[in-house]
Amino acid sequence: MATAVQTTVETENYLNNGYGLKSWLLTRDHKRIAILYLISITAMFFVGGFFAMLIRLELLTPAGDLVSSDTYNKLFTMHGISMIFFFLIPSVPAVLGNFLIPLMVGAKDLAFPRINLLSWYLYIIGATFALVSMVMGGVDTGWTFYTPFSTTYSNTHVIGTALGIFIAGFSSIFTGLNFIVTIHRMRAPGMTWTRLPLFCWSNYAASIIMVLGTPVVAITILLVALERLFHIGVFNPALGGDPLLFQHLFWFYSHPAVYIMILPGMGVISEIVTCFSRKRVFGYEFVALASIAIAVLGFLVWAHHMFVAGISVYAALVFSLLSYLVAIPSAVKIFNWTATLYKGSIRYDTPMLYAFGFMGLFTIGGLTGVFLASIGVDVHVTDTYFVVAHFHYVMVGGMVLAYMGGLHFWWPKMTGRMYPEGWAKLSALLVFVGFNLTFFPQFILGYMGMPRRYHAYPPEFQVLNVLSTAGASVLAVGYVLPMIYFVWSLRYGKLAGPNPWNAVGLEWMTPSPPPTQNFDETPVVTWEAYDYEHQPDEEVPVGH
Amino acid sequence: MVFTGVTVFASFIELGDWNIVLALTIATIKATLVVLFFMHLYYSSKLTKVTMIAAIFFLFLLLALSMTDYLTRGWLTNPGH
Amino acid sequence: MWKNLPLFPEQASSMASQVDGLYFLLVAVSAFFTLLIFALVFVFAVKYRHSAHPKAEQIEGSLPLELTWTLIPLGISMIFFAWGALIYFQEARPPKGAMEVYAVGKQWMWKFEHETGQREINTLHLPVNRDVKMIMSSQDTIHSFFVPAFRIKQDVLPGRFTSTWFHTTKVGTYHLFCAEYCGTEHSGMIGEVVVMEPTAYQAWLANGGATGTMAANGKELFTQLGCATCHRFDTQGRGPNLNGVFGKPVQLDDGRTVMADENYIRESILNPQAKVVSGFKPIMPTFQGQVTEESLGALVSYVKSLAQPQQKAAGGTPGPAATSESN
Amino acid sequence: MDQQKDASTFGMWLFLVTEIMFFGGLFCAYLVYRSTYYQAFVEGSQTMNIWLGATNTAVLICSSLSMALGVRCAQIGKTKMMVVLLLITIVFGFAFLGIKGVEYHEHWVNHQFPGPTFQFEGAEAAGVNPQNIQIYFSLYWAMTGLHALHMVIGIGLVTWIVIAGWRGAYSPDYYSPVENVGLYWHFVDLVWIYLFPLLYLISKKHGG
Repeated sequence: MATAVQTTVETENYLNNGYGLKSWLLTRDHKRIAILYLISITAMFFVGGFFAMLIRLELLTPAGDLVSSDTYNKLFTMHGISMIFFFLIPSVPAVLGNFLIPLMVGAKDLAFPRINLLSWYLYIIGATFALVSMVMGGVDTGWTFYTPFSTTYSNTHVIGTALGIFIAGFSSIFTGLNFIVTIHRMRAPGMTWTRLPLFCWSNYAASIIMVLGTPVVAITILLVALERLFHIGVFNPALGGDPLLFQHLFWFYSHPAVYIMILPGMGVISEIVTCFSRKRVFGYEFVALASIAIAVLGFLVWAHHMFVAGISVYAALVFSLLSYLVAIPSAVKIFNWTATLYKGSIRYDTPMLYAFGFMGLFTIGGLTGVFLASIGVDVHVTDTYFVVAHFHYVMVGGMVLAYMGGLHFWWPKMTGRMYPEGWAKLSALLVFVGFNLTFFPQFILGYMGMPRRYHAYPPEFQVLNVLSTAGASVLAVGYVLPMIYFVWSLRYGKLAGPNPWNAVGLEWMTPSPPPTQNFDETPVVTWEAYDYEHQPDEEVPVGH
Repeated sequence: MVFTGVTVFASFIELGDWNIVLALTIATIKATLVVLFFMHLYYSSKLTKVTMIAAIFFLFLLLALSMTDYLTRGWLTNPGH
Repeated sequence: MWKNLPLFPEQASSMASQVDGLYFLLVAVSAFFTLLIFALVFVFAVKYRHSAHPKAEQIEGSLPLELTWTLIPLGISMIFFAWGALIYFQEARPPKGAMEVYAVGKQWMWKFEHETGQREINTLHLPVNRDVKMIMSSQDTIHSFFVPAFRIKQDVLPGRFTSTWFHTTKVGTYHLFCAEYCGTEHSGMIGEVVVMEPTAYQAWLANGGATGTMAANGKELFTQLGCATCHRFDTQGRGPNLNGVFGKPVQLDDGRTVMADENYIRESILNPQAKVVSGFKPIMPTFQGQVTEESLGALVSYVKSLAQPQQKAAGGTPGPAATSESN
Repeated sequence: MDQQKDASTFGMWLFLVTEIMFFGGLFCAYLVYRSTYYQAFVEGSQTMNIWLGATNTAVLICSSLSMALGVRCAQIGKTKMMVVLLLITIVFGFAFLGIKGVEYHEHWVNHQFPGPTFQFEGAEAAGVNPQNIQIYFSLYWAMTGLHALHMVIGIGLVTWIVIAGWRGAYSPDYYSPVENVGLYWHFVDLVWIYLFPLLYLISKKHGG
């Protein structure tokens, strides 16, 4: 088999096609841009994670003793900003979506390769603004920038950070725009909408939100900056403005934004579950349409963040009712994935372990969301650790697990190498255990009434906080491990071959790593999505 | 395209006595003409039309759902007194 | 028993048991579905593992099943909606005759003032078995009044009043938190609510060092600020007669009708031209910057006292403060 | 090629959707405050020069007309004619900005710029809180300012098309940049079509 190894390595692919810095920084290849994103968002993830670690350490003891309250406020603000705007929102779309959507639809590249590169540069400029603001002293408004605190009372670098988010917002708009046009216009012959992989469907849905929602938050953030600079009064009650208007405009984007984060993750899970059950997904149409339903309904529920903020009782009732509706399509997805397992032929490779974890944790995250939609209970638990736990169950238990699963699943495709399976399984286990230990106690804390963003807290909450911090350290190990073995695998990993999982899909029908042009000739699709029935079932040995 | 000239002219005539509804109606007529003919939406694919309708729909959602709050705030006040 | 590790908050208001009831139902239903999914995933994953079940059977999907798991969750969630909405609606409508406490939030403390004039900071004394209505505003940024034991929370906004109410049911001392992030010492903006037996409460009031009821203070301000020159009670002044106005609908000069509630009184003091009463000219100057949040509370309390039933009986004569004092 | 052209025009439409929502946030703020502080908005709008605003509306619609004709010329290959028409569009664009500049100058001189220096004579007499008029002006400056910024960008883009067109870059087979810039220009026109009645024509108190 030595010759096979030789040819795989020698074949020209997107990675060995030019080594200079310029060949990366000026590339228009969606795969290289995906790698650029992978590196940059990983950096931001560890920045955000570092802040999280300090927060958990501070909360070990009831007194605010490790850092000052000012520092603590900056820590949770910068944790939120780095994680949400610079990690979660770009994570699956900008890395996996960028890499895979053209491959999955059978195209040479995205519709607008230059705009794709521009997106990455905008992201970097935005991140630089945010990071420079952090280094210069940080910002303490919370990631939500509520007025009039952010416009009048905070003495920190609000404008620099706001500008960073504004710019990164355009990065996300352009990514969404690129995906929509690509999925509409660049599909290979035969790749009909009903044959489209669910990963594309869910990214398409997320892109709709990016295009429709992001500009609203961009203008809102701009108004906050103007308010700080010129005291224009639009959000300042002292000047006749209404602070709730800010909250409306902010959540008009920022609620749907959680679907930007979770939808692509759901797409990843659909791919993994079908592949490792060797089955067509149960109820393809329902899973696909559920994505679109989530994207549309997601725009109708934003004021459930504002039930105690002083909005009209009647508006609150309307938004509560609508909030339940958006829970239904998510439930439909969970049920369909579970049904996909039924009578499958299930393997326990690492991506599948992450998918199992996702299904469990997302179920908890989703159901606790129902608590928050129910106004009577929401009044008690909003702005407490209950919300913090719910959000992390969806975002970390859901989204980050999906992202990790996807990264393991497509790592062989992206790099041509396998990661070490044993270590990967260990890290999946650590993440699952550590995550639950960190965030489950927070549900109880929240119902007990511990408010979020508290630097010091009453002593009776300590035991649960200590548990949470202990869990966070396990979680941290779970995150650092993949960092090490992924880098290790780049050099020492077994060669993967084009299709190590024996999976169905156009992305597996081209060599790993794929050539710059993706396919030697435009593929013609003649089979239905997830056609595992006709996929030969023999084991494909890895590293032959 | 001739229509546009007429509507501009109309908006001048109306200067003396208008109200916001009339002004916005004229604006909407003008806008519709511009979108349909200057921007060739009338001759465009169904996809483009759907895109445009979606944009207007979501803008409507933003405005309408925000207003549900502002317009109903006064409805429930201190029935206890 | 769980002295150092309490896992459930105390119930100290009539609302608490209702919220907890809904909460337990939510927990039960959630636990059921979570365990269902966990169990199914586990059973399928073991039973159909590759070594035991090497060949997957292709199943396309099933419309009846899809409808089942769309409609059943939808139905269940509508129950949650209705119940949650009922509780919320109750929380939004304070009952008649509730005692009123005015609260002002500022970075980073809570200031309370009882109708009888006692003021306190960060501690709120209340009698047990009473309906209490909080009328709150903020001097700077947004705060949130949160008493976990009462299961109520309400953001406190600058520029207007927000209110909430609860019925105390249990003597004790409970946490009071600020739940909306408000700056550096957000986590220091805490306090306690002390619920006492009525007799103890009366004793506390007697030692409270009050300098006249809020309404009386309001009346004094009313004269000091010159309000009384236009808002007369004997003859028709340049401003409307405020007797019996509070809590009634008011006809405005543009044809609209508004309810004369706390926020309307507040707006009329700070932004008088916004809603002018029908038949009057927009001549009242703004008092923005001249009255503090506390003074506003006192003025509102005074205007309110002018609409107490006993005042109506007394006819249009001024002097409500005297009656309030006797309360 | 056809797929490419189709894709880029569709991309442009999606970008316009984004722009609509971008202005949408401001329109939402406008709607909320207009309904809250109607009287102040009436007072604020009294200071607007309707004739300048109306002229500007006409100027923009004319520029859109020449833009549309220019795109048509590009479509049928009359590149020279296209360049001329687009130059006319640019002239109209500058005319718009010039008139807007005159208005801005007037507001600036009259202290009608939000901030500590804001003043509004006659607010007390009209019985309106000057702060609320300031909100009107904040929105006025934000909305027209953002619109003017779009105009500046638009003029830049049209200039780029003119230069490329002069060099013969476009043909009936390849003119999608012209079409897309045209779409953008019309969109900016559209925004103004709504800004004009909303900001200038609030109440009939003007009396002609």
